[in-house]
Amino acid sequence: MLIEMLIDLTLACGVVLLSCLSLSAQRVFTAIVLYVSLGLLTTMIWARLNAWDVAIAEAAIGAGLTGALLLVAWRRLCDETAAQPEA
Amino acid sequence: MISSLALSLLPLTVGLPLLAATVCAMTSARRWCVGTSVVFSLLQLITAIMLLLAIQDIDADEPLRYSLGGWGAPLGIDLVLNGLSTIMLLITAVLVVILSIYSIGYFADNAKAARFWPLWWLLVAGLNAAFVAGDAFNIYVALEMIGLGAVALIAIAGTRTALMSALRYALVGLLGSLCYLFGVALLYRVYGTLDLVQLAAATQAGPITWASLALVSVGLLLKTALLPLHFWLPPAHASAPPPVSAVLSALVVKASFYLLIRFWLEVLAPATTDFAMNLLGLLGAVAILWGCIAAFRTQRLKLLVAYSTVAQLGYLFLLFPLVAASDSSPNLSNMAVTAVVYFIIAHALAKAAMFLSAGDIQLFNGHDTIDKLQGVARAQPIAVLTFAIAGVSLIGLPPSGGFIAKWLLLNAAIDSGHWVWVIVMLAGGLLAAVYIGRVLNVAFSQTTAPTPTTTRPRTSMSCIGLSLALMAVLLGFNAEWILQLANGTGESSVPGMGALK
Amino acid sequence: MTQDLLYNATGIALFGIGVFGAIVAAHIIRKLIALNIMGIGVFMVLLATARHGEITDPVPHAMVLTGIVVAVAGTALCLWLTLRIRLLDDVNEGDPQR
Amino acid sequence: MFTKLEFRKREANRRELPPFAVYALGFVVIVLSVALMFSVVVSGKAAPKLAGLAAEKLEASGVENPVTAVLLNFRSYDTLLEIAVLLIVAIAVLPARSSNAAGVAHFCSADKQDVLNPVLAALLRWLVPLAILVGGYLLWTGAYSPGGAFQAGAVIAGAGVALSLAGRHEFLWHTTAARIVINLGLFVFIAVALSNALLTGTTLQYPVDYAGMLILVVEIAATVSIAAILLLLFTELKAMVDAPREGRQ
Amino acid sequence: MTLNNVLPLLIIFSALLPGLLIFCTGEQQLKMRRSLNLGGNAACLVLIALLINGVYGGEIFETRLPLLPGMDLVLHADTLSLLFVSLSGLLWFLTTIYAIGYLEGTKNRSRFFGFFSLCVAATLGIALAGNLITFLIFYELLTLTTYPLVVHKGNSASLRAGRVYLTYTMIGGALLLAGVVWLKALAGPLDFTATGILSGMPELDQGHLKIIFALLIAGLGVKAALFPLHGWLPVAMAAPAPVSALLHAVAVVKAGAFGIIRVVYDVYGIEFARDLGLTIVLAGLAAFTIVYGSVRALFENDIKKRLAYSTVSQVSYIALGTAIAGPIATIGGMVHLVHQGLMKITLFFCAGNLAETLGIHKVSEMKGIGRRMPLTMAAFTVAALGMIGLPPMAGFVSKWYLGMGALEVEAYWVLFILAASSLLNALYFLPILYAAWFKTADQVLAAEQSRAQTPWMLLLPPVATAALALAAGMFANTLLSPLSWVELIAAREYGRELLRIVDPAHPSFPLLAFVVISPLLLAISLLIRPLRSLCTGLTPLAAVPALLVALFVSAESNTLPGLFFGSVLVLDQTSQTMLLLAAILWLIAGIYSKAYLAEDKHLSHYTLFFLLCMSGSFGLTLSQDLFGFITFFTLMSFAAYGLVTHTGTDEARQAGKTYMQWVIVGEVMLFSAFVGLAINGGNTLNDIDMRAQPSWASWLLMLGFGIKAGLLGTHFWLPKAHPVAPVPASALLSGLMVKAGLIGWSRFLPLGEVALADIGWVLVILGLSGAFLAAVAGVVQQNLKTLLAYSTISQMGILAACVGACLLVPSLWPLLSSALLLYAVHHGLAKGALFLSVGIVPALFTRSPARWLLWLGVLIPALAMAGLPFTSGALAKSALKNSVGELQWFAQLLTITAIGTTILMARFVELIAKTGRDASSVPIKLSGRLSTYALLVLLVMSLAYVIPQAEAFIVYAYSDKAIWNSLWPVFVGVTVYLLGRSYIESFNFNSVRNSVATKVNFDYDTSTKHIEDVGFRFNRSIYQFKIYLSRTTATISKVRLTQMFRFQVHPGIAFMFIFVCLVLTLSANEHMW
Repeated sequence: MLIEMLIDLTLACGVVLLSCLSLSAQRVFTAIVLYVSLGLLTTMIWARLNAWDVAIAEAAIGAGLTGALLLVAWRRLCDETAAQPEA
Repeated sequence: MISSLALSLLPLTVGLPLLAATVCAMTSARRWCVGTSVVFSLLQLITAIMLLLAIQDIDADEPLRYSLGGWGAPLGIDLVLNGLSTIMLLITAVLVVILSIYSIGYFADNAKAARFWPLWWLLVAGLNAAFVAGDAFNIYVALEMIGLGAVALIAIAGTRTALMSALRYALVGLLGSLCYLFGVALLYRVYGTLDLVQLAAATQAGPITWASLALVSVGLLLKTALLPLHFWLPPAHASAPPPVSAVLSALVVKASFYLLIRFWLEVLAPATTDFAMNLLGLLGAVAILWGCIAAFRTQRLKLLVAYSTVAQLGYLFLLFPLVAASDSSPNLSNMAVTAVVYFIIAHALAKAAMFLSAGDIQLFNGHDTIDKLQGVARAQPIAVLTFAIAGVSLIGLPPSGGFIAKWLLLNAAIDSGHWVWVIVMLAGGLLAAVYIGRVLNVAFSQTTAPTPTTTRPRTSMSCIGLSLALMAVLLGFNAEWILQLANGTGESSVPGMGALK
Repeated sequence: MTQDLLYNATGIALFGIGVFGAIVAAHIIRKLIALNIMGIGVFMVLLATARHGEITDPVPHAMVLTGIVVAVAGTALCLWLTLRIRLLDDVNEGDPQR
Repeated sequence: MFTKLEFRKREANRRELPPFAVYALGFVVIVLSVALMFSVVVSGKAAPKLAGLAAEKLEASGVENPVTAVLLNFRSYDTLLEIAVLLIVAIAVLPARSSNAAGVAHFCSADKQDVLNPVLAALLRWLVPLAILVGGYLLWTGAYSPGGAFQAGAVIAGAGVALSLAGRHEFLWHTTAARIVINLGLFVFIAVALSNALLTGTTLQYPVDYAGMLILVVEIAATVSIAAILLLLFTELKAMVDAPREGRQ
Repeated sequence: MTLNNVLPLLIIFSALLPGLLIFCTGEQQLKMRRSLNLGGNAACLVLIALLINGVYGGEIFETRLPLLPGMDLVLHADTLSLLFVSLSGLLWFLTTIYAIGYLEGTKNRSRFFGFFSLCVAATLGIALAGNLITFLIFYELLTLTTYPLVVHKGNSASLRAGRVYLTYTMIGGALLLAGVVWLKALAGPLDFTATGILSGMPELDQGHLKIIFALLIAGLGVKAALFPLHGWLPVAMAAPAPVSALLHAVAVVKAGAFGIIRVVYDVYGIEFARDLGLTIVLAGLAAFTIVYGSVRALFENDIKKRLAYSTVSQVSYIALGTAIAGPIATIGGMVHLVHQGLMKITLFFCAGNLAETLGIHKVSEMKGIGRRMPLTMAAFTVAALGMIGLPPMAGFVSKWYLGMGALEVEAYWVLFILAASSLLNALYFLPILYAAWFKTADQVLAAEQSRAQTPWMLLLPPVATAALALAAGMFANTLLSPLSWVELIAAREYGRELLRIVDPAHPSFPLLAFVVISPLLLAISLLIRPLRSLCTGLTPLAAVPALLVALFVSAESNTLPGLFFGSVLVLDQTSQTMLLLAAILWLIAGIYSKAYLAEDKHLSHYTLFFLLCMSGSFGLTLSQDLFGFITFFTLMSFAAYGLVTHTGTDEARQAGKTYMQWVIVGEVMLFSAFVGLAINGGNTLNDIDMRAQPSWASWLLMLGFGIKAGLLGTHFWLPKAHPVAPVPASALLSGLMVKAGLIGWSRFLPLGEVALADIGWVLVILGLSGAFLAAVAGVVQQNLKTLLAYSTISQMGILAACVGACLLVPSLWPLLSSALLLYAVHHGLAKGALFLSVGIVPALFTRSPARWLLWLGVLIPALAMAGLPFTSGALAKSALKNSVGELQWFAQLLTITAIGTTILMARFVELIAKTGRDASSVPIKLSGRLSTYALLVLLVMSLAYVIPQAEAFIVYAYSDKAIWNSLWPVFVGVTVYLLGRSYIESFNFNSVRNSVATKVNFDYDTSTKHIEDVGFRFNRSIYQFKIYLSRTTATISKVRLTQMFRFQVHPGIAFMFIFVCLVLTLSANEHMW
């Protein structure tokens, strides 16, 4: 029971921490990466909350696809090195 | 019997547009889209009319419910139909028919048409879904449909301003719907149901109800663009293609307002306080004045119309203090609700007409800078006439729907002894006259510049705008019929009101 | 019960952080991340609510699933709009040089 | 608010608001959050009425996984609208149909002859079928245990993403086939819903005997569409990113 | 759905549908548009006729469409609404014709006519509105539909006008809306009822009702252009002329005024409103607006702006009438709704014609315009005179009833307002008329001297409306005149029956009316070009009917109930004698004129005024009703202006101006006095209770007729005006027209019934002093005719003194009246002969032997004036002396006056001798004059003896005492003259002449500088006004303003005005005591 409590507490603190970090990150890329990690951590919480369906969906869509989309956009918006050669 | 049969058409209000959307999306050929849309818009109109007949036929105190999937609330989802929602459905159907016809002419381009029509129908589906929704979470999905659909439609214009304002609108919309969802989550947590009627029966004032009311309200207010939260509206409405602007101003913001009414006066009524209601009214009053001033100061015609929407939305919010003031008499609050319903209809028609005419003018002149529109009255008499007639309704001059609406509001305000609102309403009318007069003055002046060579919009399209404007005027003569509808079922539409105090 | 409260609190916190970020951050990607974090907060409250000891309420789960899909759709639309604006800007910036 | 959107690379985490406002906002958000937490703590929690109900009605739903039952039977209307939401975004993003591609029936082609990283190529050769298999499994198993259309669709879309990233395959979204695939989910869903209305008299009410099968049909169609739409979102964004700097239009 | 239920709706549709259809017609589909327009017009008029018929028969017409629960759209045809409906319908028809002509070949006509029809539809809706909400709806609709018309031209001025217009009306609309909603909340459905809705609800909070009233009136006042809210109206003049006509005459301002009527009567109920103390405020506001608008109009040079300010002023009459709160005032206010509409639309049509045909926009450009556009200016003149309130134009009727109404409720101050307004109106309209008719054109216009071509479509409407305005006043008493209709309304509003007592018309031939009308008929046929020379020739014959009647008809009475307020012409012994005198003088003067003016270029003008004047003279002699008397009095006074200024010299102009100023003042006084008389009875002398005459009215009568009679202190115009006219005209002026004053006194003062010692003393003192002083003044004159004019003053002084004596001792009247008549006949003939003798002076110095006969001819009237025994003068004087009874001192004084007269006559003869010698070289054909003169001299010798009044006195005249009494003054006089002759000569030539000359010069200078050039003056005054407003302090500008006034108003007039005011105030106080 206690362990479960601890796990829950850790996960909760981790999620809050990650979200803070993600939003305060200096670089956008870091923010995205942190957000993806946040998504994965959330997946664990969903699992802890007995929401397996949601966990799977979160992993695939919430963290995975959203992250991918953000990264793709980041390449155009912020990543000068990737864009330079084509110009 | 007939009515129950008609009632089984209720899911069609959402189903028909969705079907139309898929058909349009699949074919993507313009003529197919057009054909489908015409057929479906008419079908939808027929459905709405039949529902109207049905609800007039039934003399029930309870709103009509339709349990989707046969499960029934709270597990399943119910659709709810009352006088208010019937009116909203009807006005939507009417506007959709007219605007669809306009759009046939406007989106002659294949690529744009292929994108427009499915989105158009999805948006309509979202609107209808919101109007008949009886489930808090369902409302969330409907709101998302409306929000994202509107964003996508704005983006069709393709200009940078349009994309930019669409993006801002999308962000605001997401923020708003998340707030709303949070509120719903809290409600679900406390009351264990999502069904609005059951929620209404269960709610008690308390911190968590207040919190969820606040969250729900903030979310909906963001989408309704009440004054401090209106910043996204003018550019978005101004930069969209005309039929889209029309539907945005006429219906989309009204949908979230409609939901606000439902939450404040029905679902969470026990948690509302006079102070909060008056605050909403105050914001509405400021919105009226500020919107008018902003409309007057702006340089662009469509922006002017959009700011006018901000101002007109302000009137709607005067409902809340009026209801709050009518503690002892349900008659009075009924009057206020009726007035606002009327206002919604009148504004929907007038504003749609106005956007269409503004779009015409922009199309013809190649720009919509007001100061350079000298002599438009001569070049485009129909468009200017449309603008003027719609303006009449917006100012609230008789004979027009706007006048009746304002009349009813004033009546309610005076009856409840709220002089501040009376003054605000009158001042708002005057200010509206100022900005509309400004446009007309320019339009009637003589041209010095040569006539632009841009293509002239087809007269038939201009006439559609005119027909809308005329409908807004005719509304001023047919008031009783609509009011009976709003009033006769008004008590059932807002059942919480009787128990408000 | 404690788990419920814990995750409720966390959800609320995430929501608050998300709101703060969504309003304060200027960059569009950060804004979207913030919005998504808000979404996670809401979902957490819902899912925490769903847990009643042994029984699990499936309705919030379904709601969250729907929410996730809607969130990703919204995010994608925003990003698409952003990129189109960027493309237009690039064209406009490029023009004078050519 | 939301007026100074930033699109560029900017290392510093710029803010839309002046510092004072930021602090004030932070303070307000913290206060409100604490108040919210407090109110949550104070107020009780409703009895799990719906959980019981769902469990009770599970048998009649045609599936055994309660979440799927809720999604596709009890509250299938939400799901229907949700797919519509996806469709909105898809149509918004969908590239315009070019006239020369009108007759193309297939929307996935492997015509691009780019030389791939052999490792990636090999990975792809395994990964894609595996993903599809997993997707199929998730779809199937959704009726009994965690899983379902969304998850399956996401996984299959993931495969598509991989393919797209590998650069070998191109998805031709402007084709009619693509449009049909995208719309399939919603269309089938509505068709089933309306046919239900004819069968049972109530929209979205499955006949008890055929519920499982019909749900599966809907789920399959939905999976296809979801996968396609998610893939579409990704590839379209990627295509825009890859567009030459001077723009595509 | 019977016809009664849809008829009001149909009327509105008859204007609405054409409007909507016209929008659909193309710019080039002229015929289509015209037929739509006129078809709608015709349909509307037919429907209105149906409606009038029905309402008169008491049917109920009501269309009721549900609008909101408890709020219907009600169209209801009651008498009041019909008044406005028929006005709108009729004027719409005319304005449409006008507009079609006016806009020929311009752009955007479909739009214009479309909105035009909509505008009318809105006006009809306002008229027919059956409750306040319906009224509000159409009221706002009117605002909207007029806006495109105001900005129709699309230039910056009209855009500005549109903006201002919208600003004002929108604010007004908002206030009105607030008031209506509030009232609705308090009182329910607000259907108009004849006695007011609110009067039946005493439980309502009066404070609220007062605020609501203020809101409503403020909202309506914007359109009605009440004082602080009138700003839009002058600016809105930028619109095309038909729009100005429609806006100002009918639609917009009237809608406001009509609304005020509705609110006061049908919503609040007049008694209730009065009890709330609301009407007095409204009345004050209206009164201020009346004066304010007039003053502003005075300083406008732009014709249309002047008319606009005039509208501001005139529309407030309606509000005033409404607010005075008495049935009669109500009639005045409501009837002004129609009357002002007719008159003002005429003015605007004319202004439009001027602008359209000649490009004239400024008052200063109007010189000589009368010759270029006679019809237009004739219409303008009729309307302008009506605006001033001159009878028999429509404006008079309104003012008459307003004045009576005010007296009815004892609101005496209203009379001041009316008087002031009339004066101001005259001040700003008469210069226009003067410039148009009596001035020669500027070079620019003179270059194209031909008559201007104005299309018939532009001419017909103003002429028609002018005719209507005239007819509305002339035939005020007929069944379908606005006045009768309004009386019906008032009766219903007050819930009582106002039955007018009208004698049934005699089927007999209206002989007396024919006497009066025959000169008029001739004057009218004079206007027809081909008949002109013939008519000029026939002029003297116009007096023949009068002569025949005076000679051969005894005691005849004609009642014409349709004319005026029921015209009564009576031929009794008194009037027969006066008519005889008049007929003789006019006949002789007519023949004389033919000879005298044979070579005059402008003979036809002279003849025209001559005939008009003749008609007036006959009419006032015979009229026994107030309206008729004042009408003919006015006709005579105004027409005489044409005679006075006929020679066109500067001196004549100057004299004419002075004459006109006094005439106007006199008119105003008489108007007030007559109103005072009418309030105590009715319109005819039989009905009026003379004993109950208010004393202020007596004072005013004394003064007003005193002006005409040249009473001392009011005589200043006389020595100027009489000499400058052509000789026959002078003869008439001095011989006959001054007697109008006497007739007035004897007819309207309570002579023989009541002793009015104060007035009597004043008259006696002024009369006798006048008799002496004028003789003194006359003696020193160099000009023959001036001398005679002073003699007239002197003689009239005697008559005035006699009248005064009657007021002192009423018992004298029966005898004295005969004596007065005798004296009047004597003086008229003798003075006429003397004046005519001036025209034959050259003949006195020919070498023909007949010249001695001629000298005798000159001497006979002169001696008769002096009163030598056996002349008519002796008879008359002895008659006077014998009838004064116990007032011996009076008789003595009368005898002494003869000395003065003798001196004057002696001087006259000498002057003839002097001037004749100088002038004798000029050969003139004099035979025509001489024969006429001879005839007159014969009459002088004989007539006084044959009139019936003389019978009683002949006995006295030939007693020794009488002969002695008439002889010695002549001796004394001749002696004194011979003694003082050299002194008079030196006095003349050395000292006085210089000062007089300088004075004349000075007058002349100022006149050239400030008065001669009307346009320049106005230009300059505006310019200065603006400059001073902007650059200097308010005080300085005030000083400047008074300076300007000083030049415009003769000091004498100013003095008189103040005097009248004082008297009125005092009498009012007395009344209160």
